[in-house]
Order: sequence, then C-alpha cells, then structure tokens
Amino acid sequence: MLEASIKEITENFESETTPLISVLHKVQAKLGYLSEEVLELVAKYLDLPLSKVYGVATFYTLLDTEEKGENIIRVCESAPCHVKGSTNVLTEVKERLGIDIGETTEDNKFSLELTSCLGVCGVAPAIMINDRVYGNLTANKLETVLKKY
Amino acid sequence: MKSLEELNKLREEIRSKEAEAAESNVKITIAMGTCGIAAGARDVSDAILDELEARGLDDVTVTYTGCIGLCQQEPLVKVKAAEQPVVLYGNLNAESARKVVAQHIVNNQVVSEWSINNK
Amino acid sequence: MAFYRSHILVCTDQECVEKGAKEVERTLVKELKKFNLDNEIKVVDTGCLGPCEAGPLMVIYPEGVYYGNVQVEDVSEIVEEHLLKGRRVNRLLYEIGDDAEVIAPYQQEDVFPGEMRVVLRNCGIINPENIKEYIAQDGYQSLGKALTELTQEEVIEMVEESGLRGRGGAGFPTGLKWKFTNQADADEKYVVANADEGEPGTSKDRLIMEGDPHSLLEAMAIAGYAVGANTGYIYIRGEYQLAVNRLETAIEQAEELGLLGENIFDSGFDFKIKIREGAGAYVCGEETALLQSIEGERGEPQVKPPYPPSEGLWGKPTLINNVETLANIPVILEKGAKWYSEIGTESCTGTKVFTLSGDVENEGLIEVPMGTTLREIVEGFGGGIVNGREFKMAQTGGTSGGCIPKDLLDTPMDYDALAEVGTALGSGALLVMDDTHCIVDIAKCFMHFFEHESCGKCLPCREGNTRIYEILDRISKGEGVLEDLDKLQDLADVMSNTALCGLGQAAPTSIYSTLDHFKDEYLAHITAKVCATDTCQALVVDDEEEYERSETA
Amino acid sequence: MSVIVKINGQELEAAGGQTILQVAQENGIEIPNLCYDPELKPEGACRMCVVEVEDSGQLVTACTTEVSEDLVVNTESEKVVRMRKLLLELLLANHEQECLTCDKAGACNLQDYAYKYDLEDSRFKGRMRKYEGIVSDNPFFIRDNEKCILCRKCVNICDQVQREAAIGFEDRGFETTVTTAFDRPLEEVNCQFCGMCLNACPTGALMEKDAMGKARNWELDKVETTCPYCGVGCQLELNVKDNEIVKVTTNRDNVNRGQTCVKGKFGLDFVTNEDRLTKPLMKVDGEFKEVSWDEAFDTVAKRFGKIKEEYGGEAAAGLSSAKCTNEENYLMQKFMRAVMGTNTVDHCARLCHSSTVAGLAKSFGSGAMTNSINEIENADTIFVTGSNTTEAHPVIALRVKKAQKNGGKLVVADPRKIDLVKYADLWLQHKPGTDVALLNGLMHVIIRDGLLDEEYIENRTENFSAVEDIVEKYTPEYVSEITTVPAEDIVKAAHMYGEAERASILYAMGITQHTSGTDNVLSIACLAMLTGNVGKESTGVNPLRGQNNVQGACDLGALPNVYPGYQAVDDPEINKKFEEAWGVELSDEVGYTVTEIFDAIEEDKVKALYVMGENPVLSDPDSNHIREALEDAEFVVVQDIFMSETAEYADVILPAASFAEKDGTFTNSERKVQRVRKAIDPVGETKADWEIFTELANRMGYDWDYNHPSEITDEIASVSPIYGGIRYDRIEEDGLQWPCLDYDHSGTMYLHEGEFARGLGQFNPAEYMPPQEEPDKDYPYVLTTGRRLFHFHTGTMSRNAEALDAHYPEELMEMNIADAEKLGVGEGDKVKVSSRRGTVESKVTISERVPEGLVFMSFHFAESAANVLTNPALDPVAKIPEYKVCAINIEKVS
Repeated sequence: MLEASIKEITENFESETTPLISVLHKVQAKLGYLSEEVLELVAKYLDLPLSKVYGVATFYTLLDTEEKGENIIRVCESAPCHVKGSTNVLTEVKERLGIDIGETTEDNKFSLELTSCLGVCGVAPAIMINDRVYGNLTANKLETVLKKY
Repeated sequence: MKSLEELNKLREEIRSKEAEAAESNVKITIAMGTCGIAAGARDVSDAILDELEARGLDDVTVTYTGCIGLCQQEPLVKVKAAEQPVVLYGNLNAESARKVVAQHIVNNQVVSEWSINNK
Repeated sequence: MAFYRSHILVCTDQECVEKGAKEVERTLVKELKKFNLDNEIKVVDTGCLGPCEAGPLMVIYPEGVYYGNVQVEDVSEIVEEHLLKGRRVNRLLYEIGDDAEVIAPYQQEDVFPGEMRVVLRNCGIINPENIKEYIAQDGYQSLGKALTELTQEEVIEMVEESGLRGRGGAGFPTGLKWKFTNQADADEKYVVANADEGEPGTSKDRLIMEGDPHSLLEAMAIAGYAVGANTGYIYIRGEYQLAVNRLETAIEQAEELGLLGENIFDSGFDFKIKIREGAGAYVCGEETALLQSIEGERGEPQVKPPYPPSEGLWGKPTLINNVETLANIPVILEKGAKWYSEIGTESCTGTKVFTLSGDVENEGLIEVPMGTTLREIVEGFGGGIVNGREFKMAQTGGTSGGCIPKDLLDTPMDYDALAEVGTALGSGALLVMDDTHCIVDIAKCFMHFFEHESCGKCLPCREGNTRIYEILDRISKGEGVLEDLDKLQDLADVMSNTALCGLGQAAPTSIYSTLDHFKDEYLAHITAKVCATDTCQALVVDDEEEYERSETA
Repeated sequence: MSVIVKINGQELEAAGGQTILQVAQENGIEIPNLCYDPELKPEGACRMCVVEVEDSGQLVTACTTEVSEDLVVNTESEKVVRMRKLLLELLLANHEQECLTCDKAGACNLQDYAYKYDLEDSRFKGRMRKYEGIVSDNPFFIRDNEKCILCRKCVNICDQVQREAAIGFEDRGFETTVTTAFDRPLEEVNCQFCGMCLNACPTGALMEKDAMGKARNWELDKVETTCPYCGVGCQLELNVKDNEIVKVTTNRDNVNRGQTCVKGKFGLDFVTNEDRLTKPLMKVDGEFKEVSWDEAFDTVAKRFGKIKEEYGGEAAAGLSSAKCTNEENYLMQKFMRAVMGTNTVDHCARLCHSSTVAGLAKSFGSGAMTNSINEIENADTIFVTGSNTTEAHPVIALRVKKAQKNGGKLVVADPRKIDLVKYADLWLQHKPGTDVALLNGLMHVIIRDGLLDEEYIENRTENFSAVEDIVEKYTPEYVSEITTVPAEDIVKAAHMYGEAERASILYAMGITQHTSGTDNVLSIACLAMLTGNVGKESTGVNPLRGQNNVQGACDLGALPNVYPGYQAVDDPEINKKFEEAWGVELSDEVGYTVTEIFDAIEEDKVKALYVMGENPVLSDPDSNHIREALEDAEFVVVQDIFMSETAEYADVILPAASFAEKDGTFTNSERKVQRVRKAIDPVGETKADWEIFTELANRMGYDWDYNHPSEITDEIASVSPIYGGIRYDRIEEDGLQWPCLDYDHSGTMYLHEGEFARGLGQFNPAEYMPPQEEPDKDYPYVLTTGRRLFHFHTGTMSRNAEALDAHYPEELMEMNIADAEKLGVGEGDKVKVSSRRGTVESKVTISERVPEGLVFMSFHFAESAANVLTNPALDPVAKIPEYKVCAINIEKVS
C-alpha cells in the first residue's frame, strides 16, 4: 500500500526532470512524514541514491524525517515578529501545550517548531498551523485559534 | 490567443460587462491575501455571504482580491455601491462585517467607525 | 491614517530648476501649509516630465493635470483654484496631448494616493483568480506587443534602457542579465522566477503573486521570448501555499486562453511555466542554491562563475529574476523605457515596494519611487512611531541588512545611498524599532536566524554565525568581556570577506552597523552589566537587588 | 592560449582556464586548502585558499578563480593571513585538539596549517559538534566525526568519482554531519570500500582501522610500488614500520591519480599473514617436511637435470606467473628455454586473453590495449562488453563513470545486470556466448545506415569485402533471435557507437573465454576498424588485462611460441639472435600451452612441472582433470607465497617473496612498465623468484650473474625491441608504455597511429557459432563465472587479507528469483551444483543481476570451486577454455 502510493506519486512526476523535492512534499502530505521506509521507496522509484534523498529530506525544515503530531505549529521567530512580541507568543504556546520546541504533545495533537518569516509582518506576531497562517496574535486570540484544532 | 486584436476584443468585452455590472450592482471586494486570511478574512467573508443571503441581497457581487498593502488594517473589505465613492473598511471581524452589510448596503450609510478612507 | 488625496509632482530636472522650479516648489509647500492642506496633499520631486520647454512643470495626481511655465506667483492660484475648489487653472494648463495617458502612473482607484504603484498596480483591485480582470487592466498586452511587434533584441534594449535593477537585493542591471542569457549559446534555456521570498520582513513578492499572479506569468513569458527560453520555473517558498494555489490557477487560465503554451499570439513562440516549491530554506533565495533546489538537491550555493546566464539549471543558460523585478516588465513594455527610467533616481530607476513593519503606526506594503527618504516612509506612510515613542533604528533590507540610527533618517532609499551608509536596500524590508528595544537582543535575534539558515557548506558561515550568536548571548547575560567586541569584529570580517555566498557575506551586516551606531549600548551590557531597556532578563534587577547593590556600593 | 599572471611578485606563464591554485602549485607556491581535490569539481567550501587580488584588494578563492591576463595576486598578504588565521580559529573551536593521541598527527592538514599560521588555540570556543563515539561498522576503516572539519571531500569523491553516494550529509548549517542515510552501517549501503574518502580526508576523521595505534606518521617509511592485484597497475605507497605494512596511501601523478579500490587499499596484509610459506618444504612419504634451501635447491636441480638427461628438455614444462615481475618471468622462460631446452612455458594468460593476443595480433599486429587507461574518460562513446569493470578493474571503471558523467554515452553488453548498467545509456542483455552475432548485428546496421568511415577503410585496412559478405544476413531481427536483444536496441547501439567521434571498446573475459573467443576478438577489431576507431586518442580496442602483470608475462615471453617481445621461436633469425645472446642452443619447436601441458602429462609426454605463482587446480577448467594430471606427474615444483591447492601436489615447495619484499617491474594493462619496490625484508626464509632461478641455473651448470633485477631489465632491453628503452633510471618517477624502442624513446600512449603494427589493419569477420555446451534436460541451467570486487583470482592473496575475507567470506551464487522459487531456494540457502565434470556446493543469493536460467559464480573460493564445473572445451586458435558458458544442474541441499 505504502509502496503503491509512493509509486503513484513518483509516476505523476515522470515527465519532470529531478522532481525530488516536489515528490517529497506530496509524499509527506499523504503519509505524514518521511520515514526510512518511505525515503527508501522514493529513492527506488526516482532512481536516486538514498543518501541524497536523505540529505535533502534533512536539509529543508518543512520536510520531516521524524513522526510529528497531527498539527504542526510553527511560531515565527524572525525579527519583525520578535519586535512585536513573538517571544511572548512562544512562551504562551509552550505553556498551553506543555511542550518545548521540537516536541509533540502527549495526545499527539500538536508539534511545536519555529519558523522564519512567514511574510505577513503587517499582522505580526504570526504563527502557522499546518499551512494556515494566523496573525495579530495575543494570548486570547491564541486560545481561539488553538481551539479550532 | 492568436493576435493582439483578439486580445483587445476580449478586453473590451470584459470591460463593457464590468461597466454594466458597476452601474446596477453593489460590489464588495474582500482582500484575501495570506495576511488578510491570517487576520480573519475568511470569517469576514463567511459573515458577509451569510448576511447577504439572509437578507436576500442578490444584486450584490462579492469578489476577492489579493493583499492591498494595508496589512495592519486587515481584514479589509472594499464596498462600491453604484454612484457612490468607494469605501474601504478595515480591521473587520464577522460582527462588524455584518454591520457593514446592514448599514452600508441596505441603508446606504457609510459605517464611519470601520471606514479607513472616509472617516 | 495619512493618505494623501493628491500628489503634486514637481519636475526638478536641471532645465526646470534653472527656470526656477525649486522656488516654485518651496512656495507651493508654504501655500499648502497655509491652507492646512499639507496633510492631504504631497509634493514630490520628480525627474524630467518630458516637455522641458514648458518648465517649470508640475503634474497633479490623481487627475493627471499638467501645469507648465509655472512661476512663483502662479502657485497660490493653483492651490486655491485647483486644490481647494477643484477647478483647473486653464491659463497654466499644459496640454500633454495623446501621450497624457501614457505618462500617468497607475493609481489605486481611490485610496492610496500617496504611492506610485507600478508593480502593485493591480493588487487589491483585481480578482487574482480571474484572468479576465487582469486582461481588463490591459493584461497580456505587453506580451502581445513583444511577440508580434518587437524583436528579442528590442525587448532587451527596452529593459536595459529602463534602468531596471534586480529587486531581489543585489541590484544587478536586469537588462544586462537578459542580454547575457540571450547571448549564451545553448539548445535549451530557462527562465526562473525567484519567488523564494525568505528575507524576514519582506512580503512584496507574496503580495504580487497572491494579488496579481498574471503580471508575473506575463513577465516570464516576455523574458522567455527575449532570452530564447521555452520553459519557466517559479521557485516559490513552501510556506506560500496561497500564492502557489493562485499561481496554479493563473497558469491554468492563461493556458486555456493560449496566453501560455504553444504558438502564443501565433508567433511560433512556445512557453510553459512550472511551479517548484521550496521546502523551508532561506538560503534558496541565493540563485545558485535555488537552482540546486530545483534540481532536487540540498540548497547549497555553488561557486560562481559560472553564472546562471551561462550555466544555470541543469547546466543550461538560465535567467533568474526576482518576482518584483519581473512584475515591472509588462509596464516597461507598455509605457516605454523612458517613462520608466524617469521614475526614481538616475542610478536607481523605477519604484520600490517596501514592506514596512515593526513599531510604526501603519505596517504594510507601499510602493514609492526609488530615492524616497527613510523619513518620508516612516513618518509619512508609516504614520510615525507607535505610542508616541522615539524612533531608535530601522533595519533596511531584511535581516541581512544593517541598522540605521535616527541621524540617518533622511537617507534616500535606493541601492547606492544605502550602501554608502553601510546597509542595503535589499528586498525592501523595513523594520522600524522604537527605543524599547535592546540592541543586543535584536542582534541576537538576527544571528539566531542566520545560525539556523546557514546551509553549512562553507566554513566561515557554518561556524561564524554560531560563534557570533554565542558571544551576543553571553553579553546579554552579563557575561561579556571587552575582548568580545574584537571577536565580533573579527568574526564579522572573516564572514564578510570569505563566505561563499551572499548569505554568509551579509549575515554580519547588522553586527557592523550596530557596533558602529550603538557601541555604547554594547559597552553598557559588558562593563556596567546594564540593559537600559530591561530586555535582557539576566541584567534586569528588581528593586530589592538594586537596593542591595547600592548598599554594597 | 596562455596568459601572464603575477603571483607574489613572480611573473608566471599559465594556460588560459587554469585556476590560480593550479598555477601556484605548478610553480611551487603553496596555497593552503582543505576542500580542493583535482579530481573534483571545485567546491570552494573551506575558503582557506583565499588570495588577495592586488588592485581591488578583494579576496578570491584560488581553487575557483581562473587566471586572466595581468592578474596580480598575493597569496600571503596581511589580509589573507589574517583571514586564514580566523578560519583556522573557527575550525579549531570545533575540533578537540587531540593531536597527541591522534593517528593522523604528522599527516594532518589542519595541524600543518595551525603550525604554519602559529595558532595554538581558538578564541571562539563554545558549543561543539558531538557524536556518539567512533563509527566502526566495517572491517576496513573508522569514521570519527568529532575530527571531521566538513571539508566535504569524502562525500564528493563518493558521489563524483566513485559515483555511489554511499555517504552524504545530514541536516544543515552548524549541525551538518557526514553520514549514510539514517546512519546505516556502511556494510548495508552501497559502499565499495574503495578507501578514496580516506585518501582525501585532511584530518583524522577517516582512518584505516587496522593501522590504528600502530605508528605515528613520522615513523612510517613510504615506499612507492605497484599494486599486486588487477591489471590497472595502481601506484600505491606502502607505509612501513618495523618490517610491517601499516597502511596504504597514494600519491598522484600516475595511472590511478591517487585513487584506489578496496583490494589495493585494504587487502595487502596477506604479505605478513602468518600462513605464509617461510621455509622450503619437501614431500617425504606423503608429508611435507621443512628443509634447508640448500637441500631444496639441490633436489630441484638434480631432479630437473635428470629428467632433461633421461627424457630430453621437452619433458619439462613451466608455468610462469602473471603475479611475478617482468624480470622473474624473463628468467623463468629463460630457465625453461636456455637451461631445460624446451619452449613449454606458458601461464594463465592462456586462460584469459590468449584469444586477444591471437585475434588482435591478426587484425592489428599487436595484442594489447590500444590506448591508455586515462584516455578512457575522454571517449564520447564507450562500449563495454564482457567486462564487469567495476568489480574486476575498479579504477578503470572510475574512468568509464567519469566519461559518462562528462556526457559520454555508455553502452553495456552483458548477460548480467552488472553495476555499470546503472550508469549505462543502453544495456544489451544478450544470451551468453552470442557475442559474434551481436557484433555482426552492430556492423550490419553500421554498414546499412552508412555510419562507416570509408576513408579509413580505404586507406588503412584490407579485406573489407569479407565483412560485407558475412554481416549481410545479420539483420537486427535475425540477431535479436539469436541474442534475445530487442532489434531496436541493436540499431540504437550501432548508432551510438557509429556516430561517435571517439568510441572506445572495453572488453575482458566475457569476450575471450569462449570457444569462439578468437572470433569474438576478431569481430570487435572489425567493428572498431569499420568506424575508424583505432589509432586515435581516447578510442580504440581495449582488452582489460586481469592480473597485475599478465601483460608483462606475455611481453617477456612466458608463452610457448614466442621469445620476449613476441618474437617467434620458430623464426630462425630470431632463434639465432637469442642463441647468441644467451650463449646456448635453443629449440625452435613451439611448446605446449597450459591446457595442453596437463594433457601431455597424462599422455606421459611431460614428466616434470615447474609452477611459479600459479594455482591451476582452482583456476583451470575441469579441476578434477588437473588434479589427476598433477598426481601423475613425476616431479612437481611449486614456488609460491602460500600453500595453494596446487602446492599440495608438489614434491618440492619453494617459499617465494611477495611483491612487497622485492624489486622489479610490472607491466599494466595499458602496456606501462612500472616499478615494484622492496618495502620490507622477505618474510622468514623466503626468496625472490628471480633469486631462486638464478641460483637454480647456477646449480645446473649455467653461469647466471644477476645481482639485482635492474640488470635483468638491461638484458631484456637488449633482446626485446619493444622494451628497448626501458631502464630503471627512466621509470623512477613514472613508468613507460611500450613500444619504447630505445633509451631516448618516450614510450607510446596509444598504438597504431597512422599505421597499424602489421601495416594495414585486417578485417577478419566471423560467423556466429553457438557455445559448445548448451543447457539440456539433465543440465538445464547455464553457469557463467567471473570475479567479485572483494576477491582476486584463486584467493591466494585476497582470502589471506583479513579485512577482505572478513567482509566477504564465502561464495554466494547469484540466482534469479524465478529460478529460486522454482527450486525452493531462499537467500543464503545451500545448493549442490553439478556439471558433466563435477559437483560443488555453494550458498545462494537471490539477485536481479542474472536473468532466469543463468547463474553466476566466482572462482575465488576453494570451498565452492566453480572450475570443478567449467567446460575445458577450447577455442581452436587460442586454446582458451570456455569458462563463460557451461550447462549445470542445481539441487537444493536440505
């Protein structure tokens, strides 16, 4: 089943030259994270050395080689958000979820990570949950946002 | 597309349709850039659509646009009623958006509290 | 919020100045003040407006009315009649003829008269998911013109003459890049749009792609035609999902109408555009790293030369342009190189989009002519500092830029003027900070970013960022020693002098500028163990402690 | 185009396109660098090589900046020195200074540069990269990431040169780590253990496992010599301390350019293996007992003397050795010819490339590689057939991979999916033994589609019409029927080869070891001449020689029909020349070949056999027949470094010195004569083979007066024109490629330029003949044999090399999944394999490399001796046996 879905994804990219990163995006979206087994299959179907696939998967922050929670919260730590108080947002998130950066909540619902600028500095401080961005965060607003998940 | 003439023809068709619509319609434009959405533009959009439907306002066109640049005022909504100046509303939320529909569109009164350019 | 309802562009080109334009302008400013119009109407210096014989010359927007041979004594009439009462002063009117429309800059229909929107011309106006709205705004006209009326060389010539320089940060002349790529001999070439807008505090490219995706597509197709490429890639950061979706829709719609694809405008020219998403790596904004990433590799910068115009994607000549740079192209083709080159300053033509963030009243994006001063942006568009605090500094160009203190507020924002004061225009990020921020804390934030984003390939960047961060961290904890300042200088030197790519070379820019302008604050942390803004927690003393301290002293 | 640049005030002439670093190095200006390697794309990562451009004051990296006219740089300006110091400080901040206990101390670039720039410590110490101990997951080397300075050379070499990418990077920035994917053990990834990463590592992050703790670098003597394994002739540095080879390193300006394979790098400890023969042995009542050299010499001299007296010299036979030096081969054949009076001297070239010698001599006039190894990488099409290059000639495979990486096309024809297929643009999987048909098919298309070089054919060749006649019926469709290769692939391959500017053919045993071996070679020669691909640089016909000195053994006349230098024994003038040179009367009768010798023993025509460094029991086909013959022989002398399967049949065993214990020369596959140098004293009482022959000849009444191998080389030069200019003083630095006609001749990079050795090249096309033995009801499978990367020949050396044998201890017969399922055999199961000639047992590995119906075994393992099974049917011309095809049956052992 795993093999079949990876095969299908890679086959969709057959006309593309070197689509590794696009494939990894799709595979991760479908399977959650890029496990050893998954990357081995990607390497096989794209005919690439596993070390290269692994090197790429560990280079980019949006690609995960370890299992993450259902939702990934990424708190922007770039200067504009920092200036607008992202440190407090981070502390708030940590407290509410009871986890530190790089960790996952016990119920496997949230993982917490940092991110660089999300490009919504006008509504700083901002966080991204999965691929949704939330801005103008305050403690109250954070509560409302987290409730959605 | 085979020629510039063809493109020009298409452009004129679109423009005349737009002009036609502008004469009779009220047009609501909701800014839907990432910043707008991050600030709650989806909620605003849902509220507006809901309000329009509830009030049976079917000659109102709702359209979307990207970020206008006024990120801090997001969510932003532009209202253009026929023969009236364009009013830009900022810092809206679902509640205030419903108010804009009620006051501006139904009652033809600018809601100065939320208006950015027409205080 | 300070929106200007009108703009008055006064030509301050040599000929007009000789005829007294400066005096006219001064009078104008005075008159506006007199009628309390100075908050509503803005006076802007501009380059040559064309008809020099009619100088001194001015043009009032949004109407686009030209007044010629304006003398000091005419000014009050213009203000009273035109600006207060809305009546044109017919005796001074200068008929610009059929060209009038061509010369008028784009204007947002009613709300942002303070800006000059070229690349953001359609943002916030059209529905980005409907190609028809783009076409209604003259979209794809320039592509049509290029393909049916212009040779490749003519297109390149226009771009060269416009004076357009790369908006990604380096400011390299765009036309030259196009020329090099055009001249490279190869069976295949590529156009790549650099949409990996990773510079913290920048969202101009996002704005364009989300709000006006077709302007990018049109520009890429024009570029493809000019350099001889049939495939374009948009390399976009993975975080920009909305932009990806909008671009995908836009590509689909353009293909449907035959504005992309095969034999566009029956010219025999084929062009297709593909999207490649990044996956979270700031360094991929560096062009060779970006190409590596498209090729499915780790995003590590490569040694140059060879430069992409001769050897780029898969070894083929490749034109890489920033999204904002490209968004200028259709306008340049539409309105002409001359029109474009007269905006901004002589060496930095056109407009620039700034992402204004931080402690200003109005955060957001604005587009103004190059050379607009920092003060104008911060105080004018930004509406000044929030909560009535003091301006402390502004970082220009994003995290890799330097920090400008208060006494340099009047620096014009363009490539050259900013380089002179030790920072960069960069991507147009503009982060304003008030006096509640600690310089050490901010510098730490910058360096933390680079520590995380260094690709790790070259030694000075891989090791240097970490070491600088560690030293700053020590200083912020009161563990700094004077020698640390020498170390910071050494580390900054080794990185800026020897790092492989722009990321590593520019990473210590903020260290240089903060050491330059705020050395006292560093010293206070190191010698007196004081953080004046109470930001560095380890140095904050509560009252009891302070009491004890004074007792022992 | 050359330019003038100024470096440190010195005006230097440089070729355009050279980098500052290259120009500096050529002129003896040292510029520190940590990530530069001439075999790699400049990485520009370490930044150590920055130099200051004088007019701009800018720093540029010397490794990436090309020189231009009037460039003025300073490599040690104040600014440069300051930056280098800072860079080093950054490195040292992340590097425990454990130099006192580090094995790399004294050979560590980081240490050298710290010394040069007077740095004791770093001011930037802070967080350090920490790892969980040293990675020691294989028998060959260790990785200590805490000593890694991330210069990236190891990863780049694995990717760009070896092209396996067994290792790569994990994470980025400060956290970047060199590792395998998911930190898997190297044994479980595709690591070839070539050791090139170690050769490149500037610090102690990668080190030879076996050498750890054995020596400080300054205690080591580096002795440059030639590798004793395959025919590539890699130049190695034996690092010696206390008469032991501690490790092997390399230097650059030679055939292997610093590159190695696992055997040369990690497989030389057999030299000091405790099982070495150290004393002469004599069989007394069926048991070997140690005797003195004096007694051994006496016995051998007497017995050989007696046999010559009783039966005549023809009753003696000598098996010379492709493992021994040129000088020793010369003396062996001289001993048989001059002392014993027989031309019966042959060696294992008979079993590998005799068909090449026959076929190419007939076509071109010379039977060696036409081109040099390093020319391969500049070919624009390479046709590899019957050569599992990556395993049998690993360093040549690197050239093939590089050519392909540089944009050259690679066509592989092989029944097995060998590793090179991974890099190939086209793979022709033909049925074993159908090579002539395939080659004729290619020629058919080349003629049909007008891809031939008419001018070349007209001016430089003869007998072209024969080709037209023969290949006419070999249409792609017809050939497809015979070979099972799709017709369109045959057309494609013909076009790739035919349209190339510089097309090089590489082949080995897959072509030669057939009953049609000579025809195969002749057909290859036809193909090359048809397209004008002989006599130019980077093209040619290149038979890859299997053993380190098989070329030399042939050159020096260890063949029954020719004297040294391929001079026929039955040519009276030649005969007279040698009689004069050696001062004896010589036989003009061609002697027996290897395969004929054993038959002759059984027929009682040969009574005594002298075997030097050969192991026919394992290497010759139909082993049982060989064993019987050896038992029948009246007197057998075996001279070897280990007790071999053949030595067990000896009456006297003479313990020989290994390659590391003596001086001499080897001639590699590209005809290059290179030095072998004594690195350690002979183990035990062993003697160099040349010394043994000298002593024996003297004891048999001949006055041989050789005190050093160089004197033998001088004699060789005087009798063998192709070696006429080879002298030790000329090959100190680098070898010479024959023909090297006199002392002033600079050797020959590629053959047949302008004119073939025989004048006109001769087309000798052949008709396809099926292999002698084809599968049938009783023996339904086809067995083909060959080598494995980790072993060599009959394993005498490699199986006595500890790490090699630990890594690859037993035979794993390759079998297709379909056959395995049919037989109910799983991975690692044992099977009984039988042919009409015998039965052996072997473990099985299920592999995609072989198609259904074909199995593959190596012949390295006495426990699973493949040659018990192989067919001794001979090629009628070259007398080479058909190792590559025999019919077998397989049963699962329960």
